[in-house]
Amino acid sequence: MQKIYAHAAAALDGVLFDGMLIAAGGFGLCGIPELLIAAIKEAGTKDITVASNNAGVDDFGLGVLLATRQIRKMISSYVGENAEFMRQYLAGELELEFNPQGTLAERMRAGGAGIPGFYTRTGVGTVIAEGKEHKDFDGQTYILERGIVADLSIVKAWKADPSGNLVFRKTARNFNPAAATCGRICVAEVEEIVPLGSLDADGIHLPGIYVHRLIQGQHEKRIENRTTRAA
Amino acid sequence: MQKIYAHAAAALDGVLFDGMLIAAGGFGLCGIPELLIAAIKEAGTKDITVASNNAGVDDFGLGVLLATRQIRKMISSYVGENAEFMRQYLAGELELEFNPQGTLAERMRAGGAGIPGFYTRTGVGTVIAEGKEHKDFDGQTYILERGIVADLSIVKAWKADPSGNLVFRKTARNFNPAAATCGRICVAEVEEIVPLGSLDADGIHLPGIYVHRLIQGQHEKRIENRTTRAA
Amino acid sequence: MAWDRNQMAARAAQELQDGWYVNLGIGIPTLVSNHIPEGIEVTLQSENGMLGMGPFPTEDEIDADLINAGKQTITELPQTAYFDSAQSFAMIRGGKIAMAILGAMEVAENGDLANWMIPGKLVKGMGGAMDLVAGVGRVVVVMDHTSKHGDSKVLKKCTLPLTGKAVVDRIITNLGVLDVVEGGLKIVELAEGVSEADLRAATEAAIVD
Amino acid sequence: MAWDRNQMAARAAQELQDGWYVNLGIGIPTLVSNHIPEGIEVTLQSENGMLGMGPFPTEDEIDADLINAGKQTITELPQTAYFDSAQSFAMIRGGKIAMAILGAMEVAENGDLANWMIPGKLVKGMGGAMDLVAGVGRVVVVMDHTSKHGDSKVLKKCTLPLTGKAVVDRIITNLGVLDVVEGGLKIVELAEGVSEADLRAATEAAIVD
Repeated sequence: MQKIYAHAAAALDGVLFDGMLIAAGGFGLCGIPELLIAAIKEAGTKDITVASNNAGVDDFGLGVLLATRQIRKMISSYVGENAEFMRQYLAGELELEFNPQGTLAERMRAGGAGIPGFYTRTGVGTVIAEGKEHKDFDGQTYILERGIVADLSIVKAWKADPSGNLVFRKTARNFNPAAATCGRICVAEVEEIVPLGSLDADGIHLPGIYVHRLIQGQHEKRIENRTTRAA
Repeated sequence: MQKIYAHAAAALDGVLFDGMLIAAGGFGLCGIPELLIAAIKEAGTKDITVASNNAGVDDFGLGVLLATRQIRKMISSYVGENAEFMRQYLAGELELEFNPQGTLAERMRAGGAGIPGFYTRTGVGTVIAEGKEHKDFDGQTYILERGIVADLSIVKAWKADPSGNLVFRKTARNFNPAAATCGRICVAEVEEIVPLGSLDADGIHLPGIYVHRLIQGQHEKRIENRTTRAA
Repeated sequence: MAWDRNQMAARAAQELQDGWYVNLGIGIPTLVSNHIPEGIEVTLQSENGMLGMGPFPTEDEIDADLINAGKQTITELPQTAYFDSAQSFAMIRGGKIAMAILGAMEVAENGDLANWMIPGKLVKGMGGAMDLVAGVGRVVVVMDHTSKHGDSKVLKKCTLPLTGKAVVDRIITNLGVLDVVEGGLKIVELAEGVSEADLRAATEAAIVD
Repeated sequence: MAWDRNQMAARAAQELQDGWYVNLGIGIPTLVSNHIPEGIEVTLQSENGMLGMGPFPTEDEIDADLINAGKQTITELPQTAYFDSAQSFAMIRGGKIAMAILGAMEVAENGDLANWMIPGKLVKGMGGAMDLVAGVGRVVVVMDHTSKHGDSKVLKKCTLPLTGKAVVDRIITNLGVLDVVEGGLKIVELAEGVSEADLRAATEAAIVD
């Protein structure tokens, strides 16, 4: 079983289709699967629903798929960095389902863990709770949220071994592990594929069982909000 | 805030009471909080309910608290290694709530994650499902399982830093992280407390926020089923 | 008269207790970390997946893989631990974070909080705010008492979509400190040069003794 | 006549496909790993928290921190990854494990499986068996076709408490291989020296064509 593919287009061959649901890792522009996003743009897949915490910026990250109008709907917690997103949304050209950030992460984790629904206090008494089942446990009210199972997960890690074991780096981990688990197929892009046996078995963040296809490539890793202190 | 205590008895001071619910890490005799169990025996706390995958063996692990009759009830998935357990249970002296292993792990994880209930297919159509809410999602039937919140968690890790960050070793990780998260108070025992900054920040298995008290000590680490091949 | 942004942040920093794990929101709450009292050690959580958030980096230290929830570049500390977002919000929802200090657009006398959306105008999203107010031990709001037009933002009832219902414990504004109690808000402290009459005049919410 | 334990395990090993992640139960299923066909690479999961389970250790390699779900000492492989039990069962429930090969006390013609309890006699617990049969892609049962007393263990209906309802896909016994299909069981293969009449005589469950 060979998991390593030559490039992003090869790794996505046969798994893209119009109207599909894609779960994407990343937070802001940190730890986003930029190579796979670019390849989806080239593939021209349409009417995509994307579950991702953010929507990129106008010319980077998921923003490039908004610019080409390939995304029909976003499931996100925060889209404030993206002017084109706002324009399409306010013009009624784009659907948007806001999820609280933790609810979105847990929905992905649940979908990957065979849990179709779970109860949370998050959003009770807000618009998020409208139309959702309410249930009391021990005198507290909770709402039912559903697990997300995606047709495809696209994630970005730091290192992988050929069996697909992934290691992330610092806060670039973010939504990537949960997103990876909830896809029927998961494609991962990494900065470096290292030989089998060179990762610490206790330090693997996502076991290879979750990763079906793997590419290595150069990443721009753009910084969204460069903030510094005096040296 | 000092998390490090001199020994197990000191670390348990003020957190034990009769009738309490304790979540314990470990699988079989692997990765069990043996020092804290010994200290609970010394403290003489009674009528304890313990949520733990297994119940130790007659003279080691949780078995020592069964021998002293300090445990009133076990929430476990497998107790086959413990003759005294069987005797007390069949004599009606001990309550037993069987949970499927994955349901037990997820109940602990949920309790620690603010999730009072989740749905699972595990156990549908079996005695485990009796009396539990059934719900259909996408044509499949699931049952509602409850999160566990314990009065105290006792866990065993390999290394800790003074802030309580924990690292586990190989399959001794098992139930320890989930058990640690579900306690209102969590006390951890480790083989070695290392200086702050000497653990890899990307390699920490359980962040210190979950760990309130910490001890270092010598562990017997008894092997239950020594199985070898010819060299 | 009244507190400026830094004074509000300094007052909010007095809420911190030694050993606490705390989440600071964007804006004035971020400034709180500059005012942590001597002898108080707190660990800052960044909800994208980090405990032990350090200061902003020097130019040399900038790392694209190390940002906070406001997408700003930051640094790590010796006690830092990284984890994924599901774990991050597991600890938030699970009540492991002692306190969140957050900004607000409106707050109501029953503790309702609105800080994420202005219908038809501002459609950015709630990010982690709804999870934080639902999950953490204590919610402290830091905000200007009135809008630029002089309208009270401390209301009988929020007019904007809620972030959480009955979730706020304490309100720190440029005019003073109020607690959410049975029946309304209770004045805890007045800012320098602010009279109780000033604060009452700027407050739509019921004030109780 | 009929297969012995090792032949049953060898037959079960024919179920494996290249690249699969597989969970092997205690007993005969454990022997399956000795018969994995040439050119087929499978990764074994141990549900206590490991993917990539290696062989038993030599005396020198024994490590108290490294055991399988049967509490036996084992070894790791170059591709091994460790994780906690919640994650382990997340991948089991989530359908990431292609196949589980398990022992059984009884199996019924509708795929019901009983392998964890004999009321009043054996009160050990289900361990991870209920999660496995509910979650994995394919469930193969390996068992003796009849009890020591000659009673069929392949039944119209299980008499023991169930591990899972309608969960078994294929049954491999000392007498042959049967699939659970609409209306009953279908004979896939007969063990060496076993006639169809032998197998039918030893089977209480309905056999369909």
